[in-house]
Amino acid sequence: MAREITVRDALREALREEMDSNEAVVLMGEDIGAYGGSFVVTAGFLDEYGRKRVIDTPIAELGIVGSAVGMAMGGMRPVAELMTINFSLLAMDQIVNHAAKMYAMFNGQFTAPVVIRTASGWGQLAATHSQTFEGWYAHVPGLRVVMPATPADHKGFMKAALRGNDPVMFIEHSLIYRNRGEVPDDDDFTLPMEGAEVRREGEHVTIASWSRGYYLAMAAAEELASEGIECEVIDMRVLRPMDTATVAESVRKTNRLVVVEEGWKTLGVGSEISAAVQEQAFDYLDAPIERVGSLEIPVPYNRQMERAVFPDKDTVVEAVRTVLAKDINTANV
Amino acid sequence: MAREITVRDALREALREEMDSNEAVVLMGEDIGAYGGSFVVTAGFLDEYGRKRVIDTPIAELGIVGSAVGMAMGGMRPVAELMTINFSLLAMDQIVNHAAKMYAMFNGQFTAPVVIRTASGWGQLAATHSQTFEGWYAHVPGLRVVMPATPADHKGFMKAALRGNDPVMFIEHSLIYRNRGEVPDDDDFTLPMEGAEVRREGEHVTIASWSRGYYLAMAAAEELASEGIECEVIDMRVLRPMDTATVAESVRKTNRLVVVEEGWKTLGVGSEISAAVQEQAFDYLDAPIERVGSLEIPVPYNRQMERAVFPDKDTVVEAVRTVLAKDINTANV
Amino acid sequence: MASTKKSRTKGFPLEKDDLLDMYRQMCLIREFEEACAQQYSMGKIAGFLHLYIGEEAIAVGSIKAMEERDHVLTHYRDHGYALALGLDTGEVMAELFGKETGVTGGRGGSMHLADASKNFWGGYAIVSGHLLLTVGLAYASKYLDEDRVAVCYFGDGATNAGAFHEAMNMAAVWNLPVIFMCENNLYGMGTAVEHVSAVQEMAKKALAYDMPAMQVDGQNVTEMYEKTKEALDHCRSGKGPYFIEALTYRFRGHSMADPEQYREREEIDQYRAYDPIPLFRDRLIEEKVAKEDELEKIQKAAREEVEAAVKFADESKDPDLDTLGDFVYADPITIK
Amino acid sequence: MASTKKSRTKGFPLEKDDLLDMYRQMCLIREFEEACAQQYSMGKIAGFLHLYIGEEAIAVGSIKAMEERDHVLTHYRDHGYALALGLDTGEVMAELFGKETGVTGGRGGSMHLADASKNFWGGYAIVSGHLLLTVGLAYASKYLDEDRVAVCYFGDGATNAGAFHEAMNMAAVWNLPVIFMCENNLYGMGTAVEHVSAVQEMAKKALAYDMPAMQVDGQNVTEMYEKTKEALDHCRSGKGPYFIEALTYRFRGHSMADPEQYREREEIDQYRAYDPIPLFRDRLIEEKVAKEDELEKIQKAAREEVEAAVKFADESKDPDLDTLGDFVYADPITIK
Ligand SMILES: Cc1ncc(C[n+]2csc(CCOP(=O)(O)OP(=O)(O)O)c2C)c(N)n1
Ligand SMILES: Cc1ncc(C[n+]2csc(CCOP(=O)(O)OP(=O)(O)O)c2C)c(N)n1
Ligand SMILES: [Mg+2]
Ligand SMILES: [Mg+2]
Repeated sequence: MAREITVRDALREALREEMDSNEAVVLMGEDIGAYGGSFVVTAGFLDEYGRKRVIDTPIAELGIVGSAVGMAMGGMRPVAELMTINFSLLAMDQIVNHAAKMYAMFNGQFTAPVVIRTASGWGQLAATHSQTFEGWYAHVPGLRVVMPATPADHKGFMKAALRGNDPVMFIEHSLIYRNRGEVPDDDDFTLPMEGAEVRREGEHVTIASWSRGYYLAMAAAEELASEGIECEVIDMRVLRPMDTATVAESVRKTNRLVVVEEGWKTLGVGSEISAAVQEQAFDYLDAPIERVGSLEIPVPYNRQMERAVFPDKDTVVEAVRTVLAKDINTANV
Repeated sequence: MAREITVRDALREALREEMDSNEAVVLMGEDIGAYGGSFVVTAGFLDEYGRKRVIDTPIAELGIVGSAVGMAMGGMRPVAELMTINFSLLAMDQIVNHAAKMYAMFNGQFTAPVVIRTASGWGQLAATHSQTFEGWYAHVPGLRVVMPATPADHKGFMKAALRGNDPVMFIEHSLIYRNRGEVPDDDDFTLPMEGAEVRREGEHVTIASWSRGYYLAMAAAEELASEGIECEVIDMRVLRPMDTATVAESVRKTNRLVVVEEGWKTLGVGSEISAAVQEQAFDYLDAPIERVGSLEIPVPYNRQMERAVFPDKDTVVEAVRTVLAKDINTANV
Repeated sequence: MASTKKSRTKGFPLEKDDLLDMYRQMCLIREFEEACAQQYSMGKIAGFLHLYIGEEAIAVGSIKAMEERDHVLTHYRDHGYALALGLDTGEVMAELFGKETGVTGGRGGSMHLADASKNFWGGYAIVSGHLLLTVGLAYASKYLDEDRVAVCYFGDGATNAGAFHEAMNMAAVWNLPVIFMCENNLYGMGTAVEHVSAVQEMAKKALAYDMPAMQVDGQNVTEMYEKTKEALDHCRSGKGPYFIEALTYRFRGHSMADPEQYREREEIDQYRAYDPIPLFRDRLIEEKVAKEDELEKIQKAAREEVEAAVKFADESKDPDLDTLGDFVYADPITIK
Repeated sequence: MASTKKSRTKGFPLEKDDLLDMYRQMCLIREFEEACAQQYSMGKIAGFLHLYIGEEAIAVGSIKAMEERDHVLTHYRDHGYALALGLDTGEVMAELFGKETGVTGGRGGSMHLADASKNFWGGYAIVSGHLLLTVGLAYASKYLDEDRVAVCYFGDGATNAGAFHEAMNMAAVWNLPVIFMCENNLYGMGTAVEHVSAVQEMAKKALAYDMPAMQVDGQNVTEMYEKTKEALDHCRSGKGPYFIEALTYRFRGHSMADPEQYREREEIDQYRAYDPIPLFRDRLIEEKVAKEDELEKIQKAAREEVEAAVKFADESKDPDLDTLGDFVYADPITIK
């Protein structure tokens, strides 16, 4: 059995179920309690679970993650929320130099199974509140990095993260909390935190993306389908370990690849997917891999300007046309 | 006229000359004064310039960069030193959300010409002291990122950075401070902070690297030359703005590319070079672009283990052989 | 900045002109913020919008005490300082509308107002990050011998961040002319001070730095003026930084997105009794500085100024998309 | 941990057994550190090596006061705590040699000793980062009702970092059983406290958190014991965190790489007069707890133990390179 619910509800269910089944799970972060969470994910939790398990923290991102890592070492299962990924920069040292190092540096004596929830996103929030850094976390051995798109993945990964033994960067997106999808009716529904998913099959071009980018890719694919261009859409879902093999396999069929991300292209996640796919499927590529990303500028507040910065469905459609151009010229499609 | 000096002396000269010619230049950082700098770059400066211009700061990386940005806004020319790039994670917010945003976010009203000196490197220093993150900074619009190899570049870029108007991440490498090279005898010697350099010409394969990796590439090229394999070696020098066009141009000649870096390959600088070059020179590539980097694990203390983690000349030679394998099989070289 | 002759008007530390100017500024800010709320609900303003309603006396009183050359930096709740510093009301509103005529050309929006010509170094949205910039500006002031005090405004919530501590320590060690102006409005977003701060009096945090500190009634504009003046004198005389805790309350939600479920109606009403504007008006009348109708005229003029500002903002153009790439680098980039 | 019967020996707060055990530990640490310096110069130990010479009484006295279940975390200058906690001397030396038999299998080296079985949560090399881990462990202790105090050691220099402030505040707000043990040795690397800290008494920093604090003579091992005991009792009784400033001095350079140009020979000599080991020895003799030869025997045994440790380390194997990929992830990864 399954129900259609939103990404937000999927998260709420996952957190609630794990809190109910495991006393060691606690939530901590700025304004997650009395305020209800800046994206309303944890609304009502404080009343339900009390101050000991739903901890409104000081504005101290480094402290939030650092103390959460300590709690995890001490046998708890903290979910540390950083309001947005922009603020995660303040916690970078604890994420990279502490959480990610804990297991290996001490020769396997300690684990730090902390789940760090944070949100990417934008919406006229200007330069310091519109960034996304998933690629930075995906660079770091020792971390697991998920950035799901569907409600099922949000739920399945969150529950898996809370039952696993590694530190997890769990990156949400403020603009997809209301997106809906089917989620299995099972209190023990978890998903292994690895592997990309082919969500739509197609033969002409592969589009790889994740999080909100996945929805852009699907919308573009829909539009292109009406012209007879069939896109294979891959949801990357997990950025570390990153499953580029699934993309390469798809490219062996479609011979073309477009990667869609919301961040800056230079040294974005797309650069890795591109580099890895040309390594694995070099002989199958009929056109250069195309990367779609945002303009490389600090994001301005003005609405029109902001819209011009971020990719949308049309940008993706255009990129697909670009990688197909060669064949279109020679009338293969 | 030119003299052969070390990287360290090139830096010392650059700092001294700019301090002498511009009262606004000050140095600040942990142990740069009384201690003489953790890599002895600023030894003697405190005696020479006094406490007002050579500031031993508290251990507060965020504070060091943040106050340096403020000083720069206020008309000074601070050189903020972060002992190693590992600690720069603590300053990430000020670098990314403040320094890099200052000019655009306020519509060009303020500039933040701060020079942030830091050092990459390793040497049995274990997991938290052996990392390198130049790729993260190179991702950020608004920052200039240099990571020079030669003494001349160290000097020329440092002087240019101190005369320019943008925030600059100036990334050194602890293992090349003693490397020697020619530096022009000119108090006004500066270099534009952009553009990769072809340092060695060759026709069979291109190797792109920077900082210490450049020296590995040159050593590998030397060894391979004795077998008749001629490598074109490119020193990237500046990682933002990144000059991938020069690499692509070289690849149009050699048809093969190896990128060498010391950090983790996944989402390292090499991923960008690879992605960009296949975009620009797709039709010229005769083999997949090969990336050389370190093992993706927290770096262990043990010497043999550490050696196994980082690339060396042999790893580079091997990578060159890999990209040439096709042709070697068909006896083209 | 107060007018040059510093004689006192009855029980007040300032001349009538200055007193009425402060009243005008407070009314202007209040009207401005009310208009913002309205324009936001009409979709003309977007993103995060943090109103200063209830806290006006702090910006107005303290800025009146400063010299023009002094530096001002603040957090995202920054309309009040902008107006008190004399930025053009229309241009501030235009910024909120994201227009080309806005004080930061539509790039910054509500959280990032600034005006270099007024030494207003801007509003910042990373809680407590700007405290460090302030320290740097003060270092420059001292180093360049400019006799400028750098004043930064921030909230109670900001005092729990590491950056606060690093800034306080550095300012003290380097003996810099900084005023740390903490607006204690009892909440950081929806989180009450008591749940996140080890001490309930923010001024106590200065003890760790041997930094002089005081609590001031942030609803009393003339007290804000006087106490800030004291702190400024301290800084200017080379005695180093000063910490001021201004006790206040925010009458509205944290931002327009705030569902306000973390505090009781009753509590809000209780603090609304300390609305700084009627408090000041009553004192001005009582002490016979001005008559009711004089004050009403000021208030009406403020409303008209804001109406004109909205009109100006509305009629202004969006920035040219061709300028998108401007101001990323100050020096040219020639490659690619 | 002290032996269970807690009667006092003359002027001392402990039994003879415990006193002599503390003396033994101090000698052991001193011998160990001297041997490290030697082995480093022979190239057997590499990377950063920070010696604890001169500060032995702090680790020994305070750890003697703890219970086995209490948590210990420390910075990179961590050999002393490891030995005081009873880690095997040979295995600690082997770690410094990077050997497979080392306490962290050759992966951590000098800065990252640890032993889960002794609740020694390790040495950390990011100045002040482990203070936050300590807060988290203390939260867990309280949450899980374990009656464990979490003790973290750090330097004067660490108190200037933002993480220190965030940790102090959180520990106080959450009323956690944490002892913040600050070893004030007057320098952070080559930088004197006076140039980088607004206050010269680290204990003052606790004022900002209403946290009880005291200064203790860090050269006096029994005072360290007694005062730590007091603080532990405070924490255990649910009264929240405690801050201890242990006054000490490091007799050697910051690390083996230190050129030591920032302090005068004279100053060093002056502090060497307060060498905690002879100070304690003299008291033990004076108070007739032990005779000189008894103490000499202890000292000699310590030297032999260290010699054996070096031999053990030397003869141990390097870790198997096949294990390089171990411990990166605790759960399996199946792709690629
Ligand atoms: C580093 C950082 N963390 C979190 C936020 C989100 N945030 C914005 S305002 C705010 C509350 C700040 O409270 P306070 O400092 O008391 O200022 P007030 O809004 O009450 O004036 C928070 C948590 C942020 N902008 N920056
Ligand atoms: C975040 C960070 N910054 C800088 C360093 C380099 N560093 C290592 S130890 C040290 C001095 C620490 O001094 P203190 O806290 O007084 O401890 P002590 O060594 O004197 O015991 C510094 C600056 C570091 N390891 N981590
Ligand atoms: Mg507040
Ligand atoms: Mg010290």
